Amino acid sequence: MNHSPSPQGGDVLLSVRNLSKRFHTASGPVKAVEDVSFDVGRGRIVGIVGESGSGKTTAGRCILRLVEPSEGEAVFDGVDLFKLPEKALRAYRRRMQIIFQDPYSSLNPRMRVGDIIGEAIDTHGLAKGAARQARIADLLARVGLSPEHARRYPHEFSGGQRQRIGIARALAVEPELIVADEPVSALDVSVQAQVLNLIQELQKELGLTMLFISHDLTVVEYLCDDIVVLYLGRIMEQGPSREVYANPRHPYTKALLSTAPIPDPTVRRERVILQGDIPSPLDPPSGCVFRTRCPFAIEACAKAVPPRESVSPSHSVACIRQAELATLATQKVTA
Amino acid sequence: MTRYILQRLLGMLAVMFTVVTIVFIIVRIAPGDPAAVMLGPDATPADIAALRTRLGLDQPLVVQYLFFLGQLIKGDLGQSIFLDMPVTRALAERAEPTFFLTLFSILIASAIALPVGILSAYKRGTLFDQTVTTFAMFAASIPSFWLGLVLIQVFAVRLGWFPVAGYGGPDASFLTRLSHLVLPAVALGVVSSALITRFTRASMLDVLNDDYVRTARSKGMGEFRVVMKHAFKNALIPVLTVIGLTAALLVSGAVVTETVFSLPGVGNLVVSAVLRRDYPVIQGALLVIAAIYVLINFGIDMLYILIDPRVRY
Amino acid sequence: MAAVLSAPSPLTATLPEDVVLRAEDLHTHFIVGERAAKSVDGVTLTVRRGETLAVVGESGSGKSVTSLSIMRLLAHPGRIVRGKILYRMRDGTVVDLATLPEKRMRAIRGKEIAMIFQEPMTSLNPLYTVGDQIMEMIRLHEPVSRHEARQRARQMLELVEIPAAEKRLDQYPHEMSGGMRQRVMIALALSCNPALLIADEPTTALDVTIQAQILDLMRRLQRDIGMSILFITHNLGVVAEIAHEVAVMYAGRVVEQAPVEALFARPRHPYTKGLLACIPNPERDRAADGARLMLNPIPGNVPSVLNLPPGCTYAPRCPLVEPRCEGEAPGLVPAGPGHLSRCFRHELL
Amino acid sequence: MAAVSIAPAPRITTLILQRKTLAIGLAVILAIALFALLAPLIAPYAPNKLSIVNRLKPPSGTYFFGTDEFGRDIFSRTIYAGRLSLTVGAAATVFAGVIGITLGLVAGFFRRADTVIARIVDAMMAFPDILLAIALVAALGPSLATVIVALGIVYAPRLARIVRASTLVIRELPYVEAARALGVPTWRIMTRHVLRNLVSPILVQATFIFAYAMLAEASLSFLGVGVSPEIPTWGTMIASGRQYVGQADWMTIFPGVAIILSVLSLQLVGDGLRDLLDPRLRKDL
Amino acid sequence: VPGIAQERGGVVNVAMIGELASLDPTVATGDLLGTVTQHFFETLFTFDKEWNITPLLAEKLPEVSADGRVYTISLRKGVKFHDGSEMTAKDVVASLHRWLELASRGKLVQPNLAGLEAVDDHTVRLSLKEPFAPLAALLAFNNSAAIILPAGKMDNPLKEYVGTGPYMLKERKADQYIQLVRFDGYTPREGDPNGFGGARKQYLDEIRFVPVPDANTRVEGAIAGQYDYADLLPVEAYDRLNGQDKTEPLLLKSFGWPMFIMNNKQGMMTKLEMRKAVQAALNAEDMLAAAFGKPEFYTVDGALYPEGYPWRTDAGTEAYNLGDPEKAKELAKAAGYDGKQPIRILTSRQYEFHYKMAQVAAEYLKAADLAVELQVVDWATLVQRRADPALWDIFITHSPFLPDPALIAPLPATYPGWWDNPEKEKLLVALNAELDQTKRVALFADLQKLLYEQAPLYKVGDFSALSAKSPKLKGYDASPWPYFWNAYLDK
Ligand SMILES: Nc1ncnc2c1ncn2[C@@H]1O[C@H](COP(=O)(O)OP(=O)(O)OP(=O)(O)O)[C@@H](O)[C@H]1O
Ligand SMILES: Nc1ncnc2c1ncn2[C@@H]1O[C@H](COP(=O)(O)OP(=O)(O)OP(=O)(O)O)[C@@H](O)[C@H]1O
Ligand SMILES: [Mg+2]
Ligand SMILES: [Mg+2]
Ligand code: NI
Repeated sequence: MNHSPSPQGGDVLLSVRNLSKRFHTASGPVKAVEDVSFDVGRGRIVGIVGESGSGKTTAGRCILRLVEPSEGEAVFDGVDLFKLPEKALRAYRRRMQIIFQDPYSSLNPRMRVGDIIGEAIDTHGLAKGAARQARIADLLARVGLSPEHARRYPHEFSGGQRQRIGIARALAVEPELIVADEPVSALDVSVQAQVLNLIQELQKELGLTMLFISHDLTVVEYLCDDIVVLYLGRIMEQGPSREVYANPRHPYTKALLSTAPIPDPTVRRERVILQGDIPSPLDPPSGCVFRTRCPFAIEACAKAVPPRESVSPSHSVACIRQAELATLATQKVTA
Repeated sequence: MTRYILQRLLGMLAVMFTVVTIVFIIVRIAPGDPAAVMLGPDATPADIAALRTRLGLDQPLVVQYLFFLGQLIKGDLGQSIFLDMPVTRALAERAEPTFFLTLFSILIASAIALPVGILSAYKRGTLFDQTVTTFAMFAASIPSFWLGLVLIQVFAVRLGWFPVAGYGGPDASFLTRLSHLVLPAVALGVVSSALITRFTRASMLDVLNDDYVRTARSKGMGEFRVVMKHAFKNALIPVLTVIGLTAALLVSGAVVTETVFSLPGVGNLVVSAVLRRDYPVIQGALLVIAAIYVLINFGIDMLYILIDPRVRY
Repeated sequence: MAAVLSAPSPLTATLPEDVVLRAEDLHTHFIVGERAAKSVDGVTLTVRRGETLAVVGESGSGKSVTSLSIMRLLAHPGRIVRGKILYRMRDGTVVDLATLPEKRMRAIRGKEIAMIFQEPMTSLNPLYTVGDQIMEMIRLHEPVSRHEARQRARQMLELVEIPAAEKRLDQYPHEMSGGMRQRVMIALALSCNPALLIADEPTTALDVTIQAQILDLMRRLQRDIGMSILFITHNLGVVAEIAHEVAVMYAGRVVEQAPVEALFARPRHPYTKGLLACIPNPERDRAADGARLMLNPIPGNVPSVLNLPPGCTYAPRCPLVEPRCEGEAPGLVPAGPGHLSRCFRHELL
Repeated sequence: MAAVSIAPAPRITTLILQRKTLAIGLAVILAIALFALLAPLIAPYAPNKLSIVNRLKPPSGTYFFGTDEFGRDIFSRTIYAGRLSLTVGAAATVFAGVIGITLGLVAGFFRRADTVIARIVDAMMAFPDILLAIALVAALGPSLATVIVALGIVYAPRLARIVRASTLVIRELPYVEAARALGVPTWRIMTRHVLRNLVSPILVQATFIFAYAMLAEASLSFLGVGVSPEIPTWGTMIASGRQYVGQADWMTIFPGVAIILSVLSLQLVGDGLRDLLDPRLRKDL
Repeated sequence: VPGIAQERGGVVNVAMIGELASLDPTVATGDLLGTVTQHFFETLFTFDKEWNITPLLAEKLPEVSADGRVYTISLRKGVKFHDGSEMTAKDVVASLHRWLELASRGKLVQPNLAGLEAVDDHTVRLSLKEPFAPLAALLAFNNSAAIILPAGKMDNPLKEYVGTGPYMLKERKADQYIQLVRFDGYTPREGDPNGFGGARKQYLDEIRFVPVPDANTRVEGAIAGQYDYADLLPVEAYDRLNGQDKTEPLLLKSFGWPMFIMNNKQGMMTKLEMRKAVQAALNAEDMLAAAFGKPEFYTVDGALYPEGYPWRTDAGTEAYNLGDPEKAKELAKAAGYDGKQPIRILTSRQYEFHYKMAQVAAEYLKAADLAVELQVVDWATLVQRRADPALWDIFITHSPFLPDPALIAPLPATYPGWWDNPEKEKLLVALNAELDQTKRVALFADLQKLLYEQAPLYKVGDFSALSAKSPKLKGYDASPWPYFWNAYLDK
């Protein structure tokens, strides 16, 4: 049942299986992530999209063991990260890093840029003295800053530059996997493009593998090789991004894609405007969590959690009506 | 809402329980045998042994603690050594001046602080604001006993408007007794108005920048209504907390003020008890005052229900 | 329109019949000590009757300050230091909002010009029911009874497609989702039938699916009610969807205003062009073999409003820069039919 | 690519001088501290030197602040008293700081410790400060050291509360998460990332605690349950001058003014620091 | 001032120096206690203006047998207790027994007691083993007092306060007031008032004793007219009180003498050299000046009785008022003093002059390299603590000049300080047994000399007391133990 599409080409660096995370809050358990499985091929960028509260960040943090997952496994290079004791985990911390959305709170305002990057180096004892300085300078140069910037404090930088510093910190330990949690969402478009370019360059140069979390479908389409669509903590659809964008099979993915604004006034698309709001994760709907907003929901949707159905070797959908809807959609387009 | 009340109630009980424990510890860290201390130096060893047994002091600490709790649940705070009466009675006798003193000080403080704080926040940066801020800070810097001495000199001795000290004789009418409270209430009220003013100002400043205040203005509403209806009501939530806190703090201010004005209140009793080494009274007063604090806070939490629909939920 | 004929004022002359609002060379500065943050430094824009003018620009370009200047709701050190904000009232008279006495301004807020804000979570007062807040607005401007006001409030909620409107009236903001609150804000803004609605990034804080709902709603309401909208956003996609006309702001100035198709088809300012090029576009950014191509970012950063460069503020980042740009500030000049551009070299584009 | 053209950060001294009240407060409290420190050099008389013939002399060229009932020089005593009052305030603040910061950090970081610590802190806050101090002094026996300890214990919960609240916020911030992702050990996160960012609120709060501790010490001494009356503190001086109000007002006025000045200037400093260090308020400069 | 326009009625507020732990003047001593309780408890005898013993509840002075061993006391008839019952010999015998057992002064007599019985309803006979000259004075004294209680109402501690005095206790609110009201069943003695003796008139309706421990508040309260009488004010207030319209100063010359009692039982002061060191170190004049201000308020005098008293003698006083640190150092060294262990001086601020003297003393002791620790507590606590020899080395108290040396509190070895010296005991016994006044004076001189040699206590000097009273309060005679019968308010 837990078959997941193997990414095209290359080996799998990270394999997430049945990841669940429940937060216990005063008003009851929050199912932030439920039964999420996907693979990340070495050297690929996997995008995770979904609306606010869909569990993107939580999934990313679980994989890095920044919060303890409730269930599941995350096999990184053959080792299940979730089973590692804290000590052993430390060695793996070097191999996986995270970059954040908010360029303001992701850097300690009281530390110099050099120390922020240096802390990564020190923690893993990667270099000392002059070698350390050289390495910091090198990292700064790599993200497009100059070595003198090491002596400055974060508040002396613009948002885009801070994001670069955050990236330099992540790169300092030469990680294999980077979880990027909406790294460009807070940036203006002109700066966003700079950072996206940087990420691409680095990925190519260093052969990085990346989990790229975003709610901006345009960016994900542009940047990611594969895409995972989350809704209320569950995967709705996943597959190679070109395939999914070209041929979305889940009603939710369709709605998402159709409502994402396109900067071209001449394009007038057929929109699927979803009704109502996202239900509370405290009390998610039974069966298919999307059914309350799904224009195609039928009674059966409420009965059971829809199993994942493959539509192509690497493209799967969690919708019991995906097959009939596929024909429905084409009819509409032709009509 | 029930859940909120229950939560607060449980929280209150938990704090009270800890308070009791702390008081228990404080009295135990006093060097020497509490029984000997309680009975005073004239006590015979037999008396001391008897009291030890009565208080359970010969038992292990845990048992003593449970015994102490048991007594408390029965409402027994022990017997005052010096006054030769139950501590509960001693406290009850002193409750009136302290209660009214606190009440008046709070009223005086709020009457000064709320309007001034609101206006000062509204006119932030102006001369008025600076004057108010500086003055509030100045008022908060005056030791209340010093202010008390000055007030006595000016209004009681020189001008003779108010009595110098005490709380009236046996047949003093309620009004006469209250007249004894005017100066101390002013002394306390002025000092605590400083705190409330500053807090009101800060809280108003926060709120005045909030989006809904801008929304209210964008409706075309007059400034007065914007400030009072939309801003102040929101600002009031934290301010209430501070007023509650102040009410409790006033009890401690009362310790000093009551002494200066020779008011026979709980504060005065505590000071005399310390000087008289009357440990049961100290212990009882601590407990009762902490309980009042906790109750006031609980009351304020309950007030929130009236003001803030979010907690009603 | 009789009023216009009977009492022609010098102001009416400057405002064409189809224009509801026109800001002319508006300067709003925040003055702290000796330093002035020139947040709005020469904004000229025009909102036409029944149309939507979208104002786009990056963060800090002065969009919000412009809208707050129009509403005269600037926070403390902010001041309109120069310029006019001409507004045509529903009775046809034209007033300059920049100098209007506060009392008259109050009558305009809510009644003539209403506003909605970016943060639906905080824009409503948490202590009053949404019904109270809408009724308050209605009763401020119209002499109606509580009961009538409540009826009107309910109708407004129905208008913005809130289900179970009657029940919702008695709910508090915290009992509603973000999208729902933004609908309430819209209902509130529209409750006195304003001629102009200013919406400051009303969908930025919302999810795409909710954003789509709200945009759809606003489009429909404009069609049905016929009000004008000043729509502030930084999302060019949203602009393409909702606007009739677009004004692009950069560092406190409008650098280009044009009808939406014209602007996207052929931007006449290098900044606008740069912005459009920044946005990933799968067709453009993929090579034939599917490999990704690099994006085309605008180099550098937005200048600080405390320290604007002389001349054209975009000059330091502009690919078309020539010596003249650094010394002299270009004016907003026609660059096509209904197309204005603040660039000396707009012909080159 | 160059850093944004942000004007060079003004030096801290300039920032201080720009805030008039902060500068004044700092100047006054430093002057008082200096006077206290240099008491042996400045004071014209030994603080405890009796001179019965010169008792209750009004302020004059010989006795700037007059003399007390033992003919001791009020000016000299006020300066010397400053030493003790400031020491008590400072020592109580440090003591409160050590306990409060440790408790706050631990509570903020370890959930299990938090339930206990938060409870204790809440309960401690239920006692009015002076009252708790009185009770503690009564229990520990009155002396300079116990007054310091008592005041430290009284004010520690306030700091603990602030530190805990801020820790809870900071520990969730992305930069702390980044440190955890790097595998930085917890204690280093506590000191480097959390504590370092708490310096300003702690500093501000410490200034206020300093001020309140001085006031509280004065109250305790005035009530006669604090420092031994023969040790000159401003509180004990006012307490002994109390009998001579209306007759030798200088005995209460000068130490009273000294307290007010110190507490006021400390509060000015605290307030000034707060808006100097609070980035929210700093924006508008 | 009898006979002129006294009016009945009115209430006086008397500001007293503190609160009382108990209202039983038999069990405890203390001027404050005597002052308050003498209004409702009476003794068989009392003192007149000239400090002569005069009968109060007794009909007349006792008839003493020639050998001085048998005292026959006849009682007044028709004396009523506050509960309405009539005082009989039975009550008196029971009360005297209680006194002999519980009162510190009574305990002096107890061992000497041979018999005590009611002769008839109104006569009591007390017989001694040995003659005891001060007996009548002891019976007349108002604290550690031989008060007469109803036979059935003399629990220990007292449950009810039923006496025979002109006023009776109505209500007591700790730290607020002690309210006394006129006892209508009181029949005063015949004739005119004479000091504590003679007729006790009851003009006032009520007397309220208000505890005002803060001396300054007493002064301010007097000035503001809140108190009709304010007791024991700091002498510095004299000038302020003068010329006020609501109050006037009242100076009582040679009121009494402050003393430093040394702990002769436990601790470092048990060493004679150490006591002498303290004696040598202290400068009485400075202490008096600091405590009482102007010279008219004090006398630097080492004699136990001031000029004018028959007991006056200068014997031994060369050791007084030395203020000689060098000598003190030597003596301390001889005592083996280590220079570190502090001399614990127990004092109270209730009597501000005690505290001031303590401060001056501390400076002088420090000048002699003696470490000092001041323990400042309230008076009630001091009274409690001084009973425990482990707690202190010196405590400060004072005493009025008493009519008979036998009444001097610190002389008996039972008094805290515990001066237990065989020679002193011998002198005391002789003094008490001797009936001839000249011989008694000579014996007392020896006693005073011994006191200076042994230094069990240090007499600081003589002082005058300042009180304040409302000008409206008339018929009041200044006294170390202020009393308000006979007083009335001028309306
Ligand atoms: N520490 C936490 N405690 C309780 N609930 C949490 C916690 N963190 C996240 N959640 C809840 O888990 C759900 C998923 O949150 P998550 O932050 O992963 O969403 P997201 O997809 O990253 O959303 P966004 O786009 O807003 O960042 C949300 O409902 C959120 O409220
Ligand atoms: N109260 C204020 N005091 C000082 N400067 C201000 C104030 N409000 C705004 N500014 C400055 O004015 C400039 C324009 O701000 P504005 O809020 O209009 O930008 P915006 O275009 O709305 O940006 P965003 O997209 O982030 O909302 C900014 O540089 C900002 O720092
Ligand atoms: Mg997230
Ligand atoms: Mg904005
Ligand atoms: Ni479905």
